[in-house]
Amino acid sequence: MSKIGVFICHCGENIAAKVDCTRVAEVLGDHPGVGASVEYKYFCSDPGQESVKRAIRENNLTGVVVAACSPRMHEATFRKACAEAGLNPYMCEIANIREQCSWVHNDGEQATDKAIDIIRSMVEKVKRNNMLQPIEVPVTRRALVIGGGIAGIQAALDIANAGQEVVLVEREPSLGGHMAQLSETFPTLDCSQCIMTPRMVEASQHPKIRLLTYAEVEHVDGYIGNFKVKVRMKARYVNKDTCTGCGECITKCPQKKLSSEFDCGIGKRTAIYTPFAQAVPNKPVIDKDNCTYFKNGKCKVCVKSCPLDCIDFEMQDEFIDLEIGAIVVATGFQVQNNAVYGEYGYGKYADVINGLQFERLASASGPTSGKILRPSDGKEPENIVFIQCAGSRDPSKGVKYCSKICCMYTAKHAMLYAHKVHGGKSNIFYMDIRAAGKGYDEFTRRAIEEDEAGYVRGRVSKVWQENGKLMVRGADTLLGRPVEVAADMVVLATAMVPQPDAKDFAKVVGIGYDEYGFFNEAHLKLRPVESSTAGIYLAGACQSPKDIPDSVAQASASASKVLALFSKEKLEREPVIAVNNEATCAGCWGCVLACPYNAIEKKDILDRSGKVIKRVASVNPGLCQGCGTCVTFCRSNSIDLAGFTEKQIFAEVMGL
Amino acid sequence: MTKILYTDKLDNCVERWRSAGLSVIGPVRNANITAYRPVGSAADLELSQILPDRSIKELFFPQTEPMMRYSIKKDAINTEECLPPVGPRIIFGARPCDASGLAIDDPLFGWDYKDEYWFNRRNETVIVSIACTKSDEFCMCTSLKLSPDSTKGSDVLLRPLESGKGWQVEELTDRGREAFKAIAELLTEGAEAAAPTAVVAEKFDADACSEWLRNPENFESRFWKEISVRCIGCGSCTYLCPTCHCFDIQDEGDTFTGIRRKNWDSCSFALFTMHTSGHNPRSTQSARWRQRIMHKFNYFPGKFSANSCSGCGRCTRQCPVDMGITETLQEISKLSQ
Amino acid sequence: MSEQFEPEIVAFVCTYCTYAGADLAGTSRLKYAPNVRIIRLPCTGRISPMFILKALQKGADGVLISGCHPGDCHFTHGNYHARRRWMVFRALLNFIGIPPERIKYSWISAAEGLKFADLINSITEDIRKLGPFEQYDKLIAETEAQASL
Amino acid sequence: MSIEQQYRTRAKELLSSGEVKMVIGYSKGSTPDRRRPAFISTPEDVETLVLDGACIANLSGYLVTEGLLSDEKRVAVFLRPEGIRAINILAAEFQLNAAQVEILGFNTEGNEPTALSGSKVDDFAELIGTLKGIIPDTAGEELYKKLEAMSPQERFDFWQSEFSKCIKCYACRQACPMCYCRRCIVDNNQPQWVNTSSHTLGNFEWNIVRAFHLSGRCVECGNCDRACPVNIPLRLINRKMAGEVLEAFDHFAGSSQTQEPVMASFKKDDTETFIL
Repeated sequence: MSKIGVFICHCGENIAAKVDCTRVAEVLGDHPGVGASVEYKYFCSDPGQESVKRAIRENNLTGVVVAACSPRMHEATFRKACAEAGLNPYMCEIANIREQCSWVHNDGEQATDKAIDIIRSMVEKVKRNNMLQPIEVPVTRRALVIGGGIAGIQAALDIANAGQEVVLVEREPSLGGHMAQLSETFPTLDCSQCIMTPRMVEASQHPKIRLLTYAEVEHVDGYIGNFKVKVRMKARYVNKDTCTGCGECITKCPQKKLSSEFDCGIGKRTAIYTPFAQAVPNKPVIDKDNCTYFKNGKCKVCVKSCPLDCIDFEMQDEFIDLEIGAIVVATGFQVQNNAVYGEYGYGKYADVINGLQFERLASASGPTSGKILRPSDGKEPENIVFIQCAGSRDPSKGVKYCSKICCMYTAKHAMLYAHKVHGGKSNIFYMDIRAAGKGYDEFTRRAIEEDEAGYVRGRVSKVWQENGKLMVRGADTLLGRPVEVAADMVVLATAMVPQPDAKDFAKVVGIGYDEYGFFNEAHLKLRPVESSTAGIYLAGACQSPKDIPDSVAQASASASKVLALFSKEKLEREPVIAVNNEATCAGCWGCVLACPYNAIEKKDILDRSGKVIKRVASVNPGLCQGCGTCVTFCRSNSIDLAGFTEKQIFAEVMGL
Repeated sequence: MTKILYTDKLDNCVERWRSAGLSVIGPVRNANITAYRPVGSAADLELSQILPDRSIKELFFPQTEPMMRYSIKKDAINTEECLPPVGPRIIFGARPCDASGLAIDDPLFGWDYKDEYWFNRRNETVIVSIACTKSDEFCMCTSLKLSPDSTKGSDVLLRPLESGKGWQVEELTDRGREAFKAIAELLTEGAEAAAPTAVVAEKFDADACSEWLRNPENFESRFWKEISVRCIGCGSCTYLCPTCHCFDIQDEGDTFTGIRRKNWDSCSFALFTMHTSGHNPRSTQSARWRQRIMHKFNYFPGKFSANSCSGCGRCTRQCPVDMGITETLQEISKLSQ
Repeated sequence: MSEQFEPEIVAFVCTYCTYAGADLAGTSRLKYAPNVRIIRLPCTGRISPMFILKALQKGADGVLISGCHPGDCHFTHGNYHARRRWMVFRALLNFIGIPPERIKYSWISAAEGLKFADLINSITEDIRKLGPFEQYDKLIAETEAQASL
Repeated sequence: MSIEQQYRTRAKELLSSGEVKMVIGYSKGSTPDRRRPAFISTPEDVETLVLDGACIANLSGYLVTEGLLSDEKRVAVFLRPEGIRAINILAAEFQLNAAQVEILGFNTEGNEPTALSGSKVDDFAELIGTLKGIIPDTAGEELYKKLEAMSPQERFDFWQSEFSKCIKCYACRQACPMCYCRRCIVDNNQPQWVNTSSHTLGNFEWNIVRAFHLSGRCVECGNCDRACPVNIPLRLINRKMAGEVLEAFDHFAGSSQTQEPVMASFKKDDTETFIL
């Protein structure tokens, strides 16, 4: 039998001035199942809380309703007080008679009637409250960072430097990601590799970081604190443990004319290769599809050249199973394929290139050793046209969003070009110059004012070749007239797009993604580094287009989320979670689809012989956030939400 | 010479009965369905249908009925008993199978204690049945040792005249005679011939069926599964049946007050025998169908010496999957030979 | 008319937006009609159509359902799911004859204390004009009556 | 060869070859115009199968009978287009594996049944596509239009009169292939969301909940309507809801076996004109 204590707070005059607390206490005192009904000036004060505790002990109360201010103010206070008096804290509820009653009504009698209704309804709820226990989830203190670009490296280092284990997985043969491809970086024009490669080395040598390159995450199971991850180690055909990275094999490889991915097709590589000279690990892999031996069964030049016998053509992919507590997804981006813009001639004219290719041209370690030379004939271009928003902000052919970095890197390209090719003339077609960021606007001003970048506001309609020149026709919308420029080279500021396999990958990991394939944050403003799946965090451009400082900042933020999770052996969570009644569940699994957190799994119920008797939904307490959308969906009324059960809400309505 | 009630006098009869303080009830068609309902005048009566879609039992055993009101106070629960409505009434135009159904259920409602909800109504109701001159393929009263002009359960039996202009009146009980006193002057003495009653062929041998059902060996027979494989477990047969009498008791209300109600229940429902533990002794639909047949033709007659079926055929007539007692008992008849 | 009809309205709201908005109306000391009783849920996704039916059974003359604006849901999608259910349930109630004017839906954020107060006032006024939900009241009265036959 | 004979032959082949363990079809009923569901497991019995204009019941609900498909064996079933759509929904809601269902598809225009070509549910995708937005059974259309034209108050009166007849036998639920729940919400008494008593209020609640749970799932086969022993025009409510989800969410129930349940999914730009 319930014995509910009702504590009616005057809140000084805040409540008592409008609500006749004495009448309320009397009426509630006569309510069935109420064991004590008292009023007091300030229940949140120390003596007030003490009186609640005393009343719980003296009357053996089974539940408590504090009629006072909003639960958003003092629910935690009074639940703690109840716990101190030996009552399960979840047996305490707040009836809000201040913000939603005394403060908003003029008529004292009406306010008193309303207060009585509010409290009665809450008493009826509390009668049906359950003694909930916080959920404890054990935490494996080992993080998985997926993606070895700057975001992944930063996250891995931050976590590792705090003393926690990290597994860093990169699918390319080397760490580095896109940042390793860049020449100089805005707005400081420091050399990208000069700042990147030390971080790569640091990550690879860190005692707390296990580096898995040329590896891909195959499967993720489990939940926060307890993920089970399967990683595919792709066959390198080179024994990584014995290889010293001497590079003999690379020098000898007869297959030399392969297009280098790292150089964006502008440079060449061999079939056994490292993507770039500073690769980490600096140990080659064999490109199976283009290796002469794999193709013809003959060659083995590399085998002969290797002094340490590291080449193994029989090598197979291997799988590693990992137990992981938290995951940072930092899988980065790709640049959009500009071939969709036929009118710009990308793919048709060798000297129409994209921004990333320009980076390789401008990079000291690039195929031209940092000289800006035309891909078609190796000549120095006297005039370059840069086209911004080649794909971004273009719902018809490209993407609707702004890629955020292009204004800045185009300004940088114009500057680098001016520094490297004296007298070179640049024209930049732009829609807007978006240079918000520390030192960014100053940077673009410098490009215009010191390096004489010629900004033309308008879109380009067509690029064609004429007399060895690339003719660029566009509009100057400020002057309101068409423009034609003869250029030696055209650089497209290509849109940043998600990795082509981003959506599939999101499904493997179990996180959400938007219409483009960028991964969804749990809340755009308040939880921007968490995915909607507990224990999985996002870093870098896989979430949305970002520059280096933003990627690094988000990576550090993710790392701090991981470290907060790892700060305790067990994760304690509010027990407001869904629970399914497997006996009545029909297994339609609509709840699985409706759950925003992938917290509901499909479960087989087996008999003793292991035969499936029926299939039901099962809520993972580690993932459920307690929204209750599943409960409302459930036609058979099988799923319920602790703390807001169907019985409780029914009683609240019936108690009105 | 017999008493005759002519149709054109019926309106006057209704008026007389009403002014004598009786509420008059009879088959009324409304919203695509015919059921026994109060009538204001003879024009409301729908007497041409073979039988009303809904049975007569709901006039004595409504589908939902308050038994008790309660209010919850701090230290006590106050209760107040609900009794059925009082006042004499006359049901005009019942079918003999419906009237028989009531007589079949009387011992059930009175064997251990008198169910006042049932008997208060029974004692205040005069039942005037009209013998059937029409039947359909679902009628099976004759297989239950009843007939289209059975008098069982009726206070007065009317036999339609050959001319269709009225009925021969046969007063069966004191209660019937009493009610017809009020309209005595509207009756005519005459010799007009009654129309022949409907011919309802015998469809099964109920005695043989009962015997087969009593044989314990047949309880687990494969027959039950085969005969009921298409049963979807709805309760329409039980709810339309004039003799099915199972009910459930439910409390409905809010925090402060509520009503305890008696509601129809059906052995066709999976939940009917479901235990709180989740175990269900009648876990299959075939077990539920077997229970229904066993109850009507074995257990009930064992206790009350009559089959719990008056042969109205509604179970089959309305079955969404074309099942029913007729087919089952026909098959059992075959098995028992 | 001697005394004006005071409608009873039950509101089901999510705790993150509308409940917080109602709190803000309070802290801003806005004044509004005292006819609404609020029931707090974690999310609009938790608000079942059954709640509406039970509120009507309890004699509510109107019901308000309110939560976060689209895109603002604390649980990311709860209100999108809710919106679909409301859309369908509203059409259903309308077809059954429960006037759509009696069941109101709104988005009220934690910052919209004023909108909350205004809405409660206008809903109260609307329902007052509609008068008691007599048709439903009759059904309720029938459940309390003795059996009619 | 008549379609009836064709399908008997096919049923015989399916059973003799062991391709299916059972054929669910129609056989003669207790009166000349009645057909009843038939469950044929031996090739000899296929001769009792009947296929004609009176075969209107949607038999798909029998497929989810507990245990029927759990042995992974296949079952053939006679289905009209609505029945085929029902299979899609049952598959989309994981109640059965559509690969286990061999469809003997037919349609009845007028009195003569016509064969539908195909045997797996996906074979009928094109056909189902052409049915989108078309009401399978227009019975009651006049009343439907009348109801649409009424004021809510008039509709309330109409349904009050209809629902007052309801005896809560749940034949509508039992006859519906979509009502496969192990425990219906009305059978949950903790809490008792739906009053089980069949007073008119309880009947309103039951019929509202039933229609809500079928929104976006009902294929308008008419099983409920035909099963109702007190002749409540249940299909009209379902038709209203089918029209609503089609219009609001472009959702035609049972279009494919991978169709997302409309009430468990959403679009960010779903209509919301009614939200203040």
